[in-house]
Amino acid sequence: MDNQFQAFDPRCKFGSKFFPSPIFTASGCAGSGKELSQFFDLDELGAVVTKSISVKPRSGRATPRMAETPSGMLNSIGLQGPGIDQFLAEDIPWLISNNARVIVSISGETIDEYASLARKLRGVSGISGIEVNISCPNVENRGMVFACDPVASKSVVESVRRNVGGELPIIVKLSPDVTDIVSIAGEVINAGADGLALINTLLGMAIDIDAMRPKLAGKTGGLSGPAIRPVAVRAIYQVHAAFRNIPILGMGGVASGRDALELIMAGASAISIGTANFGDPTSVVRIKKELVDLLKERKFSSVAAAVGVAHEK
Amino acid sequence: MDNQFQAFDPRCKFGSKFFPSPIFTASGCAGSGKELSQFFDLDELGAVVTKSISVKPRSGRATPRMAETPSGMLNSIGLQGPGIDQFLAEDIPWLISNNARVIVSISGETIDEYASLARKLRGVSGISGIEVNISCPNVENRGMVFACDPVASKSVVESVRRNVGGELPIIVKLSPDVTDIVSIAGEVINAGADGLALINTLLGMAIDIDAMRPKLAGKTGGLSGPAIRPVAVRAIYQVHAAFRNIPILGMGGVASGRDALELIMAGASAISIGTANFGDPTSVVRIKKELVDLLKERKFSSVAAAVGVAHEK
Amino acid sequence: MSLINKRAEQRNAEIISNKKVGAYHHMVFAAGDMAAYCRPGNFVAISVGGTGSSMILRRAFAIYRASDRGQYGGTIELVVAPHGQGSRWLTSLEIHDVVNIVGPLGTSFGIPTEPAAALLVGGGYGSAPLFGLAEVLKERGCRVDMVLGASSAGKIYAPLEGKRSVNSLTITTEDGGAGIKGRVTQVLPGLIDKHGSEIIYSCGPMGMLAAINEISSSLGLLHQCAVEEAMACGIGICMTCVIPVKDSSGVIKMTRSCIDGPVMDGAKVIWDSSRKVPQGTWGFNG
Amino acid sequence: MSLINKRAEQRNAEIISNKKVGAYHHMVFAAGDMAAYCRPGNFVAISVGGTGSSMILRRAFAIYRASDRGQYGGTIELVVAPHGQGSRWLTSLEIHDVVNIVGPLGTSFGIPTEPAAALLVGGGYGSAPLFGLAEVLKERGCRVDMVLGASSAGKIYAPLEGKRSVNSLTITTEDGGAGIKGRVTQVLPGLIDKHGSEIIYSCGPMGMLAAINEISSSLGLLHQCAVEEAMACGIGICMTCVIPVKDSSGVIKMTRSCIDGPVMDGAKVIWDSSRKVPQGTWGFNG
Ligand SMILES: Cc1cc2nc3c(=O)[nH]c(=O)nc-3n(C[C@H](O)[C@H](O)[C@H](O)COP(=O)(O)OP(=O)(O)OC[C@H]3O[C@@H](n4cnc5c(N)ncnc54)[C@H](O)[C@@H]3O)c2cc1C
Ligand SMILES: Cc1cc2nc3c(=O)[nH]c(=O)nc-3n(C[C@H](O)[C@H](O)[C@H](O)COP(=O)(O)OP(=O)(O)OC[C@H]3O[C@@H](n4cnc5c(N)ncnc54)[C@H](O)[C@@H]3O)c2cc1C
Ligand SMILES: Cc1cc2nc3c(=O)[nH]c(=O)nc-3n(C[C@H](O)[C@H](O)[C@H](O)COP(=O)(O)O)c2cc1C
Ligand SMILES: Cc1cc2nc3c(=O)[nH]c(=O)nc-3n(C[C@H](O)[C@H](O)[C@H](O)COP(=O)(O)O)c2cc1C
Ligand code: FES
Ligand code: FES
Repeated sequence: MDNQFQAFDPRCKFGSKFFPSPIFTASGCAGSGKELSQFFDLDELGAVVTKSISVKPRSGRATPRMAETPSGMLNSIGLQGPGIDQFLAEDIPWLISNNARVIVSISGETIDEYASLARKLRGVSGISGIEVNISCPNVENRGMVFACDPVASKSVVESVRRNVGGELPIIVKLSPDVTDIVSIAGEVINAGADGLALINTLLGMAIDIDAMRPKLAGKTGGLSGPAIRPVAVRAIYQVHAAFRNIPILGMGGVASGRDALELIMAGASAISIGTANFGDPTSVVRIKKELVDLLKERKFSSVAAAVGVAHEK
Repeated sequence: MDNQFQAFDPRCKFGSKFFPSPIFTASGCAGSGKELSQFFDLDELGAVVTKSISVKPRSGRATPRMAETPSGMLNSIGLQGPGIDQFLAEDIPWLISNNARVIVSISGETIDEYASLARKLRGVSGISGIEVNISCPNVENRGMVFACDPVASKSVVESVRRNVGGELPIIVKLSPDVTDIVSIAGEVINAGADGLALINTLLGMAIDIDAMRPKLAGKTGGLSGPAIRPVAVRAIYQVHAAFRNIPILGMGGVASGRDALELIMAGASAISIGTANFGDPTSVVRIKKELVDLLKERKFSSVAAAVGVAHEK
Repeated sequence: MSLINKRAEQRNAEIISNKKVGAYHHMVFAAGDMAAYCRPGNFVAISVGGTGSSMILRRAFAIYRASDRGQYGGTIELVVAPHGQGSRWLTSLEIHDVVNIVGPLGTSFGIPTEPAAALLVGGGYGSAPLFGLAEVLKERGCRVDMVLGASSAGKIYAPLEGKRSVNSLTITTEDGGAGIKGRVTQVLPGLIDKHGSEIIYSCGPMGMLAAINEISSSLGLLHQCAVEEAMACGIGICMTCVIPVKDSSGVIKMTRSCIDGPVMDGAKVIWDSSRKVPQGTWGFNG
Repeated sequence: MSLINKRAEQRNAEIISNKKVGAYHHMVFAAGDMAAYCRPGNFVAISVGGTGSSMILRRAFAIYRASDRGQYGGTIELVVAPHGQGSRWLTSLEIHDVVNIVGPLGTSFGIPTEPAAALLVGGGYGSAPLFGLAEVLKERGCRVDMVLGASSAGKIYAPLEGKRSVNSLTITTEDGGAGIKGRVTQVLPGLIDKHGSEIIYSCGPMGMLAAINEISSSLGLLHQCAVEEAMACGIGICMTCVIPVKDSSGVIKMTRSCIDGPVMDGAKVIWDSSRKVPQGTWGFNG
């Protein structure tokens, strides 16, 4: 290639932190990190975004928890996890000692829970950022999902910002299941978000026509995979058009370097890989390589140079 | 089959009107009816739902107008059509003389346009209903799509109801791109809708990574096809749970009898076939047969008996 | 209201032959009666990817040749470029594999009622429908000259048996790998002059057709072109494949290229209209 | 934190044989080194549908047999029921076709340290991993009795060579088409009694495993069962495949059946937990 003697800069930046690769794992799609580390070195990743962790242990939902759909899948895990204390005691040290950069995804049922998760993370050394998953039901407001309510979204982010201190980058993960994602993005940016993660799953459902009931025990589930990529591209494009300076961690159906580049050209600065890990445990390594090759073929000297280029024409 | 000597009732009902088959074509996905009539008899259908017709002729958007996506497609037609007068003069008489039952889909840019479309349809004999497409930008409110605004949605339906008179069933077609589809459904039901059509396309986008710009000339487009079926099932399930007595014309990625039955068990009384017509011009005939066979295998004596059964367990 | 090709039908067709020729695959399908109704310029729409595929739309292919009787009954021949996922799937099929096919679709090239000197211009796989056209023209006593252009030699599709029905064949390649270095439009004026061409038939990328149309219209020649716009259905029901075309009363309308095309009168097409609707188009208010 | 099977790797594997046997397909794959590390109870996860498929998740299959050297190097054998779209695609493949495979995955059956009388119970294709297990047990000097049940005779998978390593084989079918009419659980108490079985190994539908567990626990027998819960990843990263299991301190936890299973201690599993989380499960508040 023409670029063979020219250094290619694959980095991305959220808040004050640089990440050496633009390919991350998506929250809830990489286990504890340990499982994937048997297939490749976690250092390959820009960062591991952990499964969303709660204050207390959670059993998650009953099974069946998944259903395959055309070019996608539904999941209803229900945020199963050990709670923040055990997580900080076990998962985080393991990840750090294995050279993974770590972005901790947090989820709460009240503003206070987000605040207390942020406080717990404040002192933790070695982590590179927080992803705030606000696609959770707000028990204080009739179970309405935070991410669907601009006021609640803003309050969560303000409270995380206040409690985590000024250093750790805060990336807020939005739901596409809203009438106006740009206005929600605006609220959380005003509240102090350093970046946005787009998109979480779409609410969906599948019915077993033999058992004549929803396939998932939890009835509805989150739709992910290539099926939703056009929605992700649209959301990223709209939000990037409105807020050019806020870095976006793009995700939703990315399964190849071409897909990743599509989201980057729409406005994402880095990409999280979710569902693709399930079908191909080494997909992140492949996608990273494919992406860098595509960027070089197109004479980009960095990932950053390609961010949002689809807006220019 | 056990049912071989028992009559199977395939009918469905919207408002006061019965339709002899539960399989309709979806708006904008059957041309003028004439093109499909070369592959099968339009009388096979419950009804032809016409492309959404406007007051004035519309050129529609520039090309490219479509992009294939995983298990789906994006379209940005922009409601190309001849305007209501030519439509009533040419398309409708042809459909009626060919024994098609006709549901006219209407779209406007202002409440007044919907009202005037309804007035034009009032006296037209031979049509069986109106589908009100409210996924159109409201030019009087910063281009905000009617279907995303409960107040505007309600006003459109009230005005159509007032102007069309009491006879013709009004089916209101909702967009899934909203935070709370159940509340929008509630508004339009209060305003006088006899039925709901669920769902219209999801807003999506695809980017050409070689040309480095959106694939569609109109940038964003509507996502349809099997990819969106889980969203359709979820929307239908939620709305049917809230309003058991309002018939739903279900659509979104139905390509087989199994898919149709999934939507029916979620709560749809009849099914519109959209994108599947493009891949298979005789799909409606096949889907109808498959659906009836599946229902009979499951010992249902009518389509109506299966509507919403997934809610019972 | 336009009608789809009256003879269109949907059927399964077995692959009888699949041979790589340069950059393309020449593929033969046992298509039964469908073959009898194919006219030069018509196309077929084929399902790709097999059961469970994520590709839900058919792909359109111009008919290269059709013959209504032979060892396998009626056959249809296509020239397919392995381009993206759909065409690569198709070209990877083997003999005896079966595809679902809808056709023949669209308009065909108009044939002059009196013998005339015709110049046929093809770009890349756009040469495919021109050989069948050449045969028909030849039978009608026309002089037939042909120009084929492509980026490189491998992308010129010009089989021996096809060449038989043309009086002359000129080849251009952008890299000079075969024939004259350059584009078809560079050699066109000279050829028209030399052969006294009265009508131009063309098939190829839209940019090439537009450039040809400039030449034909400046010289006042007839120009029948087979356009190619992205098609979701191929049968006139989706409205994705439109291009702006003047109707008989001069009004520009967004016109379906699958039903009122692919063969159109070049003089009626509003060229260079990709990504914008021309001012003055019926119903345009932007 | 659990680890996936230490030997798991991802590779392409060529199909060497694909034969219909009753309701199933017996399929052999050239799997190289992977074969050497397979233990009875382990499974593999295979991509289905090919490029461009709408099926994005792997399908899990219990390993029927693995042998680490032979004409084709290491081979892995599976017994596949053509059920839905994915398994039908797989069983329709031909010799020389290549699939992508991850394995060996999951836990394997625990082998008694001292010779013991073992009763192996399989339902449908659940018999697959039991033959390899029988061989190992036999080598260790165990008495091995086997019961296989299915709805009908065609769904009993019991090849000749497999039967060699069992002391007795009992078959039950619900329609009485082969062996004893009824379900495996009806004959189980009698067989346990007759053969003096000390440990039960089982593989089959969850309902069957639950019913077997009732018998084993009422008799105080060990019960090692291979469970089957819908799996999206097979490698421990998605949390879809969980079932409630008591850990060493008696706490019920939603436990991944792909990593801490599929083989589990039947006594530790909370049965009949489909569609509900058992009261008292760690972190459950519903
Ligand atoms: C009337 C007509 C005749 C054609 N004749 C031939 C032929 O003889 N030989 C041949 O090799 N190809 C021909 N094509 C192109 C062919 O239909 C496919 O577009 C091409 O093979 C690429 O499809 P793909 O799945 O490989 O690529 P992809 O890029 O994966 O295609 C994705 C989708 O985009 C559509 N698409 C995007 N751009 C275009 C475009 N400019 N034109 C048409 N479709 C587009 C495709 O149809 C498909 O739905 C013709 C197209 C048309 C409309
Ligand atoms: C540990 C394990 C071992 C297995 N061993 C075998 C075997 O030896 N032979 C065999 O024929 N099959 C086996 N299966 C089942 C197999 O993985 C597939 O589920 C089955 O082939 C159906 O897939 P499909 O694509 O044909 O059907 P579909 O119904 O189209 O499958 C759709 C999706 O649902 C999943 N799914 C739904 N219900 C279940 C369930 N109860 N169990 C597992 N997955 C489910 C499928 O994996 C797939 O992702 C095993 C499953 C597991 C988990
Ligand atoms: C099984 C599964 C579990 C998930 N768990 C979480 C989670 O805990 N927190 C979160 O923010 N997102 C979660 N997600 C959403 C993903 O992080 C991602 O936003 C979404 O799946 C879209 O990306 P994809 O199409 O690449 O999977 C989960 C998705 C899946 C499929
Ligand atoms: C090409 C195309 C044109 C459409 N035009 C209209 C339209 O004019 N009015 C409307 O209400 N919906 C329109 N729709 C939406 C469909 O009627 C349907 O709601 C949607 O496509 C989901 O169904 P499907 O997945 O079966 O296509 C259109 C969809 C497509 C793909
Ligand atoms: S391709 Fe659908 S109308 Fe022409
Ligand atoms: S299948 Fe993914 S964790 Fe077990």
